[in-house]
Amino acid sequence: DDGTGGLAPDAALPTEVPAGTTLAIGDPTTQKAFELAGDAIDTDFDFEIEWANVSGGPQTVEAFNAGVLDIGAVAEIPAVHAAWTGLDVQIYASQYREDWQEHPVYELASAPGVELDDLADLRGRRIAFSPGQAQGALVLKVLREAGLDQDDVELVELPSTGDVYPTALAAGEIDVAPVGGTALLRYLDSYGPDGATSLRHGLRDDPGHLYGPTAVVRDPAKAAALRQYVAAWAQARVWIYEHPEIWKEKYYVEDQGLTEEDAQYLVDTAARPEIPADLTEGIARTQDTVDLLAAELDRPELVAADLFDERFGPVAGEAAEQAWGAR
Amino acid sequence: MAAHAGGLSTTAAAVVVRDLVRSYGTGAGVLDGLDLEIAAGEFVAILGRSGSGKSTLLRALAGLDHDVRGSGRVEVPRNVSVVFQDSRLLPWARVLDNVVLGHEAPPARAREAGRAALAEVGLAGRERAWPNELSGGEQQRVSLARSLARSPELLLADEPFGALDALTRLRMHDLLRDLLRRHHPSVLMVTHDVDEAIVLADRVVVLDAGRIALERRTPARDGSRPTADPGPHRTLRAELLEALGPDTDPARKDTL
Amino acid sequence: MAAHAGGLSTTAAAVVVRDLVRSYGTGAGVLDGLDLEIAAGEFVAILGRSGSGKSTLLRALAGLDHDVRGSGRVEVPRNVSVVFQDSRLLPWARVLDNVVLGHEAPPARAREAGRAALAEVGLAGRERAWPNELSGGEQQRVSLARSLARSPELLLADEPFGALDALTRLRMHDLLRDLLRRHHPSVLMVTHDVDEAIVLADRVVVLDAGRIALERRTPARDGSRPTADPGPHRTLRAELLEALGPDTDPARKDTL
Amino acid sequence: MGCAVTAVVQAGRVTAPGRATAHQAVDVRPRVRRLGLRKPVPLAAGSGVVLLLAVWTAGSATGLIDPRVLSAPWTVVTTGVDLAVDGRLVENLAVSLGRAAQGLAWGVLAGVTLALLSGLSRLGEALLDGPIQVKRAVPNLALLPLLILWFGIGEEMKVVTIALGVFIPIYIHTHNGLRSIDKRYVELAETLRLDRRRFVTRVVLPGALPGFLLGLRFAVTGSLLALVVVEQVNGTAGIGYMMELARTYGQTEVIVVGLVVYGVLGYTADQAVRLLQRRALTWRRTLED
Amino acid sequence: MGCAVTAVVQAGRVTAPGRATAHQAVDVRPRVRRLGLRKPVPLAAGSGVVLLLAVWTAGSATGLIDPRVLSAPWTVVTTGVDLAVDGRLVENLAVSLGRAAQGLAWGVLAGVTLALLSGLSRLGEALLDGPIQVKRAVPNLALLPLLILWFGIGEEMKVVTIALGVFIPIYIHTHNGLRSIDKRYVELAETLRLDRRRFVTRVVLPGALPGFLLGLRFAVTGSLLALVVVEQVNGTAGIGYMMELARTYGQTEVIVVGLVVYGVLGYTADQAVRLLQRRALTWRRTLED
Ligand SMILES: Nc1ncnc2c1ncn2[C@@H]1O[C@H](COP(=O)(O)OP(=O)(O)OP(=O)(O)O)[C@@H](O)[C@H]1O
Ligand SMILES: Nc1ncnc2c1ncn2[C@@H]1O[C@H](COP(=O)(O)OP(=O)(O)OP(=O)(O)O)[C@@H](O)[C@H]1O
Ligand SMILES: [Mg+2]
Ligand SMILES: [Mg+2]
Repeated sequence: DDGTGGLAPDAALPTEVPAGTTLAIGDPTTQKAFELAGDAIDTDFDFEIEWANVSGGPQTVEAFNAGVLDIGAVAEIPAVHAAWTGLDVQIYASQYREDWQEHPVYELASAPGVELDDLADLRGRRIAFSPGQAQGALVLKVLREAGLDQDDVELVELPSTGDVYPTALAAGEIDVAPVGGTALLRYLDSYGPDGATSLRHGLRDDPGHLYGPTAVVRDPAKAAALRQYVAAWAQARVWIYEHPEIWKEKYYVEDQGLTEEDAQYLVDTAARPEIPADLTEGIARTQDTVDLLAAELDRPELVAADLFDERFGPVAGEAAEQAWGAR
Repeated sequence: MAAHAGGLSTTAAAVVVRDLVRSYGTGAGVLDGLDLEIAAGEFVAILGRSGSGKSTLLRALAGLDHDVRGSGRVEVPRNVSVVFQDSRLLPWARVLDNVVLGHEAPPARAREAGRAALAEVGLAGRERAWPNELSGGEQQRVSLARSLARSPELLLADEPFGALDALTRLRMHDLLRDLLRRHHPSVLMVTHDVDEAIVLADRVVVLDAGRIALERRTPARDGSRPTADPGPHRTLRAELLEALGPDTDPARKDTL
Repeated sequence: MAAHAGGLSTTAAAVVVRDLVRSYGTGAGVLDGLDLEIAAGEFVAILGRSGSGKSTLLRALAGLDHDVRGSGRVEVPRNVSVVFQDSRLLPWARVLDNVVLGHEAPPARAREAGRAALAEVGLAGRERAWPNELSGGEQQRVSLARSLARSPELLLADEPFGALDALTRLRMHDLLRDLLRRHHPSVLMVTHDVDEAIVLADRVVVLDAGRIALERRTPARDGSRPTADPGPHRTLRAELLEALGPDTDPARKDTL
Repeated sequence: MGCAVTAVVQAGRVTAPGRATAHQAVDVRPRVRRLGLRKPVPLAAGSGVVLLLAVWTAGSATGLIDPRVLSAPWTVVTTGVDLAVDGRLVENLAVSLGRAAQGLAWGVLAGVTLALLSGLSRLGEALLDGPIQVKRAVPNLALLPLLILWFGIGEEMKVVTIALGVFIPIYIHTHNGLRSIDKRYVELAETLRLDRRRFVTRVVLPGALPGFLLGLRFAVTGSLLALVVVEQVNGTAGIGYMMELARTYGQTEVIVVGLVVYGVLGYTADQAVRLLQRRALTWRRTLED
Repeated sequence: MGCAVTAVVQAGRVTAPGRATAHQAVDVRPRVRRLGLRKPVPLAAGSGVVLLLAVWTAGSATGLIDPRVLSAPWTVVTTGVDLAVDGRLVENLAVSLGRAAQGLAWGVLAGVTLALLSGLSRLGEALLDGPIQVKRAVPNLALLPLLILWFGIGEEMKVVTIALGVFIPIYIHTHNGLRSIDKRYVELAETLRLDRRRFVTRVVLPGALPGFLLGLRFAVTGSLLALVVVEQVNGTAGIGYMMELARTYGQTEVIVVGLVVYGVLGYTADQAVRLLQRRALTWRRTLED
């Protein structure tokens, strides 16, 4: 379907980057890692990067549509939603968490006084639900895992922006909500004494993708540049994991303005990244998510494999391998 | 204060003004030690050049100059009614509503009185007009009707007939006399018409340089004031005009 | 239209009004077939009862009644200046800015002329005052100064001296005569003062029932109008007052 | 009737073309430069909106407007019809309008009351005006957690949030309107010895009415716009919820249907308030008349 | 000097207590019921805000206000000081204020220009007013994608978005203000044969100034509030970005610092415009004077 007359989807990735090629990239953490790592990451690119501080589903999609962004870094759901929107996108590289069971992104936080020992306790509960976001998909997965139906619980539609979930929990307006990161830390700190707890759901919520409009990878020049970037991106993942102190100080504290404790928590709970060269497993899991969402949210079926450009898998995988080895 | 206080409390005057000083901004005083007394039921007319401070005096009596610098002692009855120099109708209220605004009587009675007052000033049938659908003179008559419909102890009128033609003016004089007969208010009226002042008032004062420059009783008269002997009238008229503008050509005064 | 059109084009009149009809809302016509001509340089005074339609006529001549129903033919010179019944100063512009507003001369010259006009009306030194810091008569004088500072072909003045005392009024008469001498405009002036009309105008008309009810030349006179023989003046005065209000007591007219 | 008369403009004399209806009905008026406005041409008021629709249609038809960014009008119409037919649009609209109306009513009440309290006494001003200005300056989004805490996530919170948004323009405009009432009328009221109640009902409220009505224009659209925010929280129906849902699923055409509904609603409401404005302010003679 | 005179109120006679400064300076005025406002007490204006702060402090100190919901003032102060010391607050503020000022400038320019075009001609009104009302009725959030499409995600888009929010109140208020100008002044301008330019500069603009200034009060706070939205998109600095970041990390106290900054900024800006209002409108005599 490449009416652009550009690079075929199955052609080998070009390695020559013509002069004057640029990539507009919305991937703030990688940007920061490049900056901090110095020579430790090979950032001697043959193209120019225009950084944008854009991340997350809706924002990247809007930027893609506007033609001002080539690549964005997001979680599992946005690429799927983009496809449903009619925007042709490709996932170039994925990262997972090697120790995902110990390091989930979200946990199921409960309101003070709500007993939550296992997933079965969810029955009859009011659960925060944000349909278009990763948290929403997670809730659906959790329900399936618990053998529950949407009718067995009360899904309360709430945007997960800011501290709305912790607030709604604290106010007793909902019983359970997926909360992660420092928000979880603070919530448990604050309301733990009142009986607030959290439950690990034991499901995978760890995917992170680099994705962009299909038109980008059809352009041979950009495809070649992308190839270089994906490699560096993989190295950056490893570098961040291996330099928690620098990352904590320079990124979390200095750049993001976190307190020492919050930053320490994030570093402590950071998972060891897994950057597969072979995306087959990831594709299968994505298909599973797509099927679930399509059924629960009444969306059309989608072939997950169509969303992935598997040619980049080895590039990322090898780069990560080298980075681990360089230790 | 001791100088005046004793005298004040014993006088029967309805209005007592002592040593009144008023000035706007940094300029010289507009009123500069003005003294005036008005007996209960007395009708005083003020003459004075444009800008001499007539409205300023009326505003002081009406208690409307809270924020104007000055000193002096002002005592007035509780129940004061003001006819402003501009007719000052609420633009958003219809004519009748303007007339009955703040009327003490119960609504129905007040409207009855208002309707009657409007008819008296020749505006029957215009009750539901908006003020800015009226001619200048009609607006002034509405404002007059508003005052006529009440029974003040003191009426302060600032050129109440300025925008009226000679004959409508005569009719308004009659209405005013009627009010006087019924309620015996004290009246302080600003006018630019020397004849009007002489015909209507018991006493005419001329305001100049911030004080009362001249003060004259008008010729004694019975109920039918206009038929007064023209002799003393003429003399008084000349005297008042003289006080108003010492520098003007006397030949012209006659033609006025 | 054929009936009048021929005559109109040949007359030397500066102002031609034919068959003028104006009415507000659904009421009877305020003006009802009014005819009036004013020659170039002629001074016409209008008398008329309050609400008789004097301002309505002036507004028609000034072209300000686009939206008022009516018919008739109105021809006026291009260059018309209006003194409104209210003094109509822009409240947000200082006195001098109000006077020079729309003045044709270059700014500096216009301000010079404005300053001079203000001095003439006795308001030198008040150039930077806000309009609502002025007394009623002072506002009217500013509005007068605004007209005096220009050289219109037709001056429409709606009770331009209504808020002035007798003597300031005389001074304003002089200024007006001065303007007439210098620029020879045609003038149509509304006044309520019969004597003023006789003294100033070449011709006095009385407006009644929507038409010109009476029209009289004033006694022939030289430059010093006021020294006219009082004989014809008296007769004319009586006649005009009669036309104004046939129902009023003649005894009273004398005292006015 | 209908025999047109051409203009007679002689040197130094101004007349204007008139229309002779009969012998008597000549109407020749001086031609003056009009600075005020002419009478409005009926229906012309809509021409800008019609033009906007035309541009949208033309852009979509020629492909200049990417349908992924802005759906074509016909897509919106068909989607709108679909939504209307399956009842969702009407149902959502009814729920939303009910909410907006409730919020509007409370907001107007609160705004006018506070404006009177703060506008007519220095004490009221000192105590109320500052906090209200602070509230106005603070982003609504940031208030959401507090509102959830105090009013839950149910209907109450939604109405309160709308009312909180509505009361600001009502307060400010009424306050400003009454503070701008000409001193002369206050003096009149003082000399007429009006009591406070009459002063408020006869002078202050009618005098502040033009300001209030302008505020109402903002309040009405404000109450509708607030739906987008409040209906994200625990929404199950409503136009804001419908749009939010469409956004998460990337249903551009539904979003655009929502936008069109918003445009129509807002425009209609605004025109209604302006009609009210004209009716209530007939006493004014302004540049517009 | 200072020898107070007690009130002399006799039956049927009204006087008021005065202060005798010397023999000459007795000041006894009729005591009338004042309906207008007294002179403002200096500094009293802030008492409501001070009270608000006091309640917050007291509530936090006594534990009535849960610090998990609303951080205590001292927490906010220390956090604020920390942020100020490490320079982030000042830096973010500078970036944001620059953006807001730019958006404000463009928005005011556009608003006034469009208000004049649409306010002074029926054609302008027909073409412009409808679309502007529609724009006003449409949720900003829904416009963001279009704005990103047209203006990218950089600085330009941010300034345009702010300007688009600002121009609405300026337009509406200026339009309403000039349409409310007393017809009598328009007639005056016509008889003085003012040309359009002078009519606009001498009559329309000063006459619409009170309305414009009220609009400016909304515009100024609007420009600040818009930061919260625009700085979420590709922001790297700015107060809105700072708050958004704090929200994602759940740093309640930083959010509250942001809110306080907003409150202070908005309140100050509003007071500044009101000062301007008083200065520019000295010619008015209103209930306030
Ligand atoms: N608010 C004000 N600020 C400054 N000066 C003022 C103010 N009001 C009046 N004045 C000045 O005070 C003087 C007296 O004004 P006042 O209105 O009392 O005159 P007046 O005798 O009523 O005149 P007129 O017959 O023209 O109405 C005038 O010179 C006027 O300019
Ligand atoms: N805008 C209007 N709407 C309705 N009626 C009006 C309007 N303007 C004037 N009138 C009426 O038309 C009549 C004539 O008014 P006009 O102002 O011409 O009178 P006038 O002769 O100037 O009176 P005055 O001497 O009192 O100023 C009056 O009865 C008045 O009520
Ligand atoms: Mg006066
Ligand atoms: Mg008139």
